[in-house]
Amino acid sequence: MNKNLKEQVIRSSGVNVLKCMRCGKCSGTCPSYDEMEYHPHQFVYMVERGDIETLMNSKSIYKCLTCFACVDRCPRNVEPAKVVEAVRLAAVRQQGNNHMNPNQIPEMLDDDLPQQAIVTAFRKYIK
Amino acid sequence: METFTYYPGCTLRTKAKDLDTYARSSAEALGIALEEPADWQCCGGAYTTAKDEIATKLSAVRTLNSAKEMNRPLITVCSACHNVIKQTNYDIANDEEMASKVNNYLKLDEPYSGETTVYHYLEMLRDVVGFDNLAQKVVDPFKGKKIAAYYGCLLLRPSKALAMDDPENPTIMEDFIKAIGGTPVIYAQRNECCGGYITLEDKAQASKRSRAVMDSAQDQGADMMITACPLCLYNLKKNSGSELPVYYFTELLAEALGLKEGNNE
Amino acid sequence: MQEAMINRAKQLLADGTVDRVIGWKRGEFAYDITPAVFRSAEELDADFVFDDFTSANVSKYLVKESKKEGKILAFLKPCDTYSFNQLTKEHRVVRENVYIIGIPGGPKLDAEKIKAKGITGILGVKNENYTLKIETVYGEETMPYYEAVLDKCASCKSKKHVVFDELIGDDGEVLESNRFEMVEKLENMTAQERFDFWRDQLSKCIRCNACRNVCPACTCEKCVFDNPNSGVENKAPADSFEENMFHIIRAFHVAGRCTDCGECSRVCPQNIPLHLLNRKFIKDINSLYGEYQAGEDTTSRAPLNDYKQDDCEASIVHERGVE
Amino acid sequence: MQVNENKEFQPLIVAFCCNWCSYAGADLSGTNRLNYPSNVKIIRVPCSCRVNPMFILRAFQRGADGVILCGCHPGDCHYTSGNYFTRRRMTLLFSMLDFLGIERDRTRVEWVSAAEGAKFAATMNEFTEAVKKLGPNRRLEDLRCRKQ
Amino acid sequence: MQRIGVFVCHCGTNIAATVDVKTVAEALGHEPGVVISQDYQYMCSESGQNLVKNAIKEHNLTGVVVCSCSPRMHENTFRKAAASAGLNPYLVEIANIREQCSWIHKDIASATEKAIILGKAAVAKVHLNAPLTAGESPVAKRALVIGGGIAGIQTALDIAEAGFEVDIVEKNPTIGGKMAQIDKTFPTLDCAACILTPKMVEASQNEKITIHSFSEVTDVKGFVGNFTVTIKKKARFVDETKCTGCGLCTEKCPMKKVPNEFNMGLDNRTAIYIPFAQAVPKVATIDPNYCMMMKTGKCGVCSKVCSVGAIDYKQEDKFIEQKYGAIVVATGFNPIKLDKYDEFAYNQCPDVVTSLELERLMNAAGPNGGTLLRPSDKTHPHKIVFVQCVGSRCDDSKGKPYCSKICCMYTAKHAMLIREKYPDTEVYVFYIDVRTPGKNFDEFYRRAVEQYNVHYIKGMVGKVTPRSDGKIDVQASDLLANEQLHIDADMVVLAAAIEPDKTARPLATMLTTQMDTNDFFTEAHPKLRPVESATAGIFLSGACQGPKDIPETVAQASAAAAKAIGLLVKDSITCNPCVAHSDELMCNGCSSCEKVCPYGAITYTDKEFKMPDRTIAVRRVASVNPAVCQGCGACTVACPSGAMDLNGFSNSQIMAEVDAICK
Repeated sequence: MNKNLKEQVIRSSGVNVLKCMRCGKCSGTCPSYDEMEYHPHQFVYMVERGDIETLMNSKSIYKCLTCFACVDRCPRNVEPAKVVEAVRLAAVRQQGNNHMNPNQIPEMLDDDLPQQAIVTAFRKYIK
Repeated sequence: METFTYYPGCTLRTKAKDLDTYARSSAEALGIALEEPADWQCCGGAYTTAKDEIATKLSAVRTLNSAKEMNRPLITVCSACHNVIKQTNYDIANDEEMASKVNNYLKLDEPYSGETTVYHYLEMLRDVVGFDNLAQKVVDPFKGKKIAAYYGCLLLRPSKALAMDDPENPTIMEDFIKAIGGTPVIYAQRNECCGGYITLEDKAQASKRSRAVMDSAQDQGADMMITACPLCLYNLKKNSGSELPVYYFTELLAEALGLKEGNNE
Repeated sequence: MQEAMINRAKQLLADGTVDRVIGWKRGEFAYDITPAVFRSAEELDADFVFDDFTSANVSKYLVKESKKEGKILAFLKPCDTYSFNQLTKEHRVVRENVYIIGIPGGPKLDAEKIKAKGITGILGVKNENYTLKIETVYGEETMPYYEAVLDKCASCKSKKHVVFDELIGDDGEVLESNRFEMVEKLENMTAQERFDFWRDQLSKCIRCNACRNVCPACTCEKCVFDNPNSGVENKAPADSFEENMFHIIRAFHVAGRCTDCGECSRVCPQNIPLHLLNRKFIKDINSLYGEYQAGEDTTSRAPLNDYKQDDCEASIVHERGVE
Repeated sequence: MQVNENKEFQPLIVAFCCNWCSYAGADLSGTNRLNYPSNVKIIRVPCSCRVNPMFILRAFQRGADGVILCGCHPGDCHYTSGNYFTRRRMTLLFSMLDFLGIERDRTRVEWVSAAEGAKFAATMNEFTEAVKKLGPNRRLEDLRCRKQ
Repeated sequence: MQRIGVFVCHCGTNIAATVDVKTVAEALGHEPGVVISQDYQYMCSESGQNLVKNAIKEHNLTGVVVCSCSPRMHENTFRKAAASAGLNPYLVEIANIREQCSWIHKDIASATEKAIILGKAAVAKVHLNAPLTAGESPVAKRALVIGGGIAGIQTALDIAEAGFEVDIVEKNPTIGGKMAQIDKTFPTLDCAACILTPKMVEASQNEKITIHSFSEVTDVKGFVGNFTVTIKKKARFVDETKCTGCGLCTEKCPMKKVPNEFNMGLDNRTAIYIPFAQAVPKVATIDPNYCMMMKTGKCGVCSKVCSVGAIDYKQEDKFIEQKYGAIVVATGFNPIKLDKYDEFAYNQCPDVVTSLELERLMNAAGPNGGTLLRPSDKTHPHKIVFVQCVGSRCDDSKGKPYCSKICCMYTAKHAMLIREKYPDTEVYVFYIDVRTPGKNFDEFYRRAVEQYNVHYIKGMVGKVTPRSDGKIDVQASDLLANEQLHIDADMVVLAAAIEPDKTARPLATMLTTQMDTNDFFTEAHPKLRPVESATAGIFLSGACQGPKDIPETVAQASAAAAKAIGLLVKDSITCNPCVAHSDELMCNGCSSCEKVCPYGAITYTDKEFKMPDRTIAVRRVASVNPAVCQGCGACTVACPSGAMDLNGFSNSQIMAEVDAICK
């Protein structure tokens, strides 16, 4: 349990994790569920428990599509995607923890790829 | 002629020129003038919901503030830009702390606090032009075409901020399809994510998601699909492995209005 | 006009439609026109006056007159019809006992404004191309017509008769008036400035009760200020509080019932702009609860006897305007 | 109230409370031992709509520095609609006092339910502080009633 | 000359610890008119009360002030004590020096000072108190029950049983309510119709009960014991007294494409219809929105085939007025609309249904004659997914904040019935929690799991995707397996939240009763007075007060009936004497007071007055019916002349308090 990290994630996300009633609808609706090691409802619960580092070290934080399905469909207005985002930021803000390296980019490109994909990746994975 | 401030966004300048040119020519034909603010910047492509992320929100605020200074509503057409700008605007208007932090950075003449109205191009068609009016201006209707509207995640959610349509039961694109003479196809995956954001990082997932969307539309008998998002278009075409054609909605709009030939240099 | 009114009044007396007429007659001076009851053609011929100084609202007299036996003819200007309607709504007049002839409204003239130009000994006036020619015992004088118009007429709200049995002349329209300008100006002052303004004005009050007596909404059987049991009985203001108190309570008691006829300010011998208090209430009511014109009809609910579930909270006073 | 040169100004606050909600709410803050200043004196009325503007002016006349009116929340009035009338009356009265240059913070309407003991205490603390800041009521006082 | 006694209570140390009670008693002893001022340990105790009583007798007191706890606590105690000593009870005033003084202040000096001021205010007020006598008003020996579901029927039967007349007003053409639509009931699985329809018949045959079906309450005036209610009998275009319910008209009616609301729109009925076979009253009703005769003037088949000539196309709404002593509200509930939750594809796929629709699909009298078939293609479903808590337990904007209470049990029932009848059908239930408090309830749910092999999965459905092959892809989380599931279902059943009927809110306004933010009626006390509303004479029965299952509804219905009977057996009730009254000499007759009176207690009469000049003037003046007035005082402020005043809280009394406080 890391109290500082927990507080930071809660502040940064603006989410009140205590509103969660553990229905699991976020994980029921998540399109990236199978790609994730920890699922949306687990993010909410683990943040409540203060188990942030486990989440920060998991690839799950890069699998969220930020599609807000969980945010819109949560019956309790918990907004799990905002929790995921806050944990991801806590991770990439640490020195040398950029998830993506600009040098990798050119090999990923093809002619049709809109640059919005690259902009987004930088915005989300790099500090 | 009514004039709006128009924000094209970076992708519409490069890979999604079609989305832009057809939007402009159609607007003109519908009696709407679109004026770009002089100094817009890329919106960032993805909205950072974190409350302690300020710098990443500034470019969107600058655009919103330009529109405020031009004293007109702001129109966007790219779903991603729309989502970023509208969420930014919502948070600035509703989160005082964030607004004051942003204004501290920007040092504007007058602080920005969410005054600008942001419309998506589709909302402009619905609320300013009116779908009934649009239908009357159509010269080349898509008669008998079964068209699937793809909203994706960006146009509708988070519904609190976007407030464009019912997030689970949207009708705006279907009404648009009816206006241009086509038959809308309702399919359950129309408001699910195509996985576009992850396409750089995880092709497999992007392809799984886009496939699910395309399959659902095809399964309900769609002949073609329309979208407002360059990244969705790319992903659905490139990664789904499906043959179903995907177009920007503005392309169909221009075609229905009889403008397509003239603009295809 | 005067002649047409007299002729019609005579006819109605003759055919028995009415047995008396309420109109106006001249007092000591040419501009001193006061309401009077006429019972015969002779009396009408002798004393009935209707001219540019005839501004008094006769509605209030009908509270008593309409309860007497027989029917009375009343000549009502557009603004007077609003007062009459409001009194009907409050069951203060008996509509069936009044035969109403709607007559054209002002603008009427303010003798004080003419006198303020140093013109005295007024015998009569004539409006020629918006120049007022004043016949005086010292010869003819002139002044711009609009400078002599009564304040209440200058911000006239309506030329329409909301109740009548017949009309002499044409009916008019509800006007777009600028009557809230001064209220707005005051609202935009600071609290201290407003306080100073009103202290200056209300301290002039000599409690002559002219405002209360002329007001067509002030028709209580017994006024709270005259009632030793009301707890606020108060015949003459002893200090600034009582000056304030009288005018606040008076304005509050007529809030939502005042038709903005402007008589209170017209008759105030101290020239206190009392109508601004009433207009403040009217303006608040219009902006907070929807447009409402007292006296426009006889059935609608007065704003203070009505509510909506989503009315604004009283804290709105704290949220707007200048402190 | 005593205006002692040496002492901090202690405003006199008159609170009109409706019997069914706010008076019960005030009782509840007592039951829960929630403190608020003794400057506040409560007058019980059956409903907030019983409060005549004359009572409020009377309180100011006799030396009150602030008057607060508490009633059931809109929609919860024991008499169904009383507080709706109160709301309109007080809005207009306060607006008029404001128009005459009387400080806005001397008057207030607050809806306090029978269950909101904490809100009652908080409201009284807040209101007393606000009136304290304004100092003694000078713009609407009756000099004859001023205390030595 | 007033002779006032002041009694200061210590309340043990509750008051005495922070308020110097001796000083208070001493100070108040010097107030004008006070002849005795005492303090005592416990004023509310018997010896304390005797102190007051003896003082009243000994000093011949004209008024009593008790400085003690809140008047809400002991005002009545001291009023009774005064009355027993021969003093009018309304000459007693309480100064609240406990809840509003000793309990909130810590400083003894300022608390004592405040207690004295509060005492002075009470003394000032009691100087002006007038003796009041509580009047009595008669009780009309008839009850009105609004709503003819199981709650209303049970209440009506119980009241009739006690020998009182009861009227049931039901807005639909038949009584029976939701229970009539239900197939089986939990946890016994007996058929709902078998236990409900005998009660419906009993109600219709009981000579004390009058059923106004297809009717609505449009106006309520009056007060406890004396309500006057206007009931609109909506035109059904069939003469109820003639129609025999033979049903020939419904067979012959050519307009057969009207969505059948009794079957939740899952099949069609005719334009002239009887909702179901056991309807009470069994009378046909014409739906004017569909009837060809009413719309085009061409048809008239029903009129031709009706052998008793009951059809009347020209029938109009009828209004009847009736006096009642008590009113019982039993307006019930409805499932919510599911438009907001289309991730479950309710609007996209006919095979996604609500639980109430499933009841009809399974009911022998339902659209499929009791065989469970998919609405889309009338085939047997082999895999059914149930989703719990759709719209219940939500945050503000997302749905209802409360648990709908009945869904867990009826879902277990549905699952069990399906597994029983169609063992080849797999049933999945996605749940958040399974809530089964109630006799034999959890055992029932366990049976569904253990005996019938229903798959209960802890988790929630997140997305439903109908496919063209007729299957429905249900994507959901299985929280215990930590998996996301995809189930190829044939049907999806949504346990929609329930909400109060939409007619309840306007009715509450008419009845001057309170509602919570969810539009459930508020009970007078959540624990101790659960079936009474805060408005005297109005009682609550069934789901209009909160979500309830059938046994609870019936229990509450009988409880409401008992309360109503308790009122109806009285010949008269005592009224509150603290009511408004008008001084005719000052009244303007302007009607302002009447406009703000929520009870319609004010009427006007023309009265003759002798004028000072000896003439007679007729004036319109207000008079207050003291039995109707509840004493809010709204009229006293609306009255510009101050003619209207309130007993017990008069203008002069309140001003005296203000003066005493501000002195």
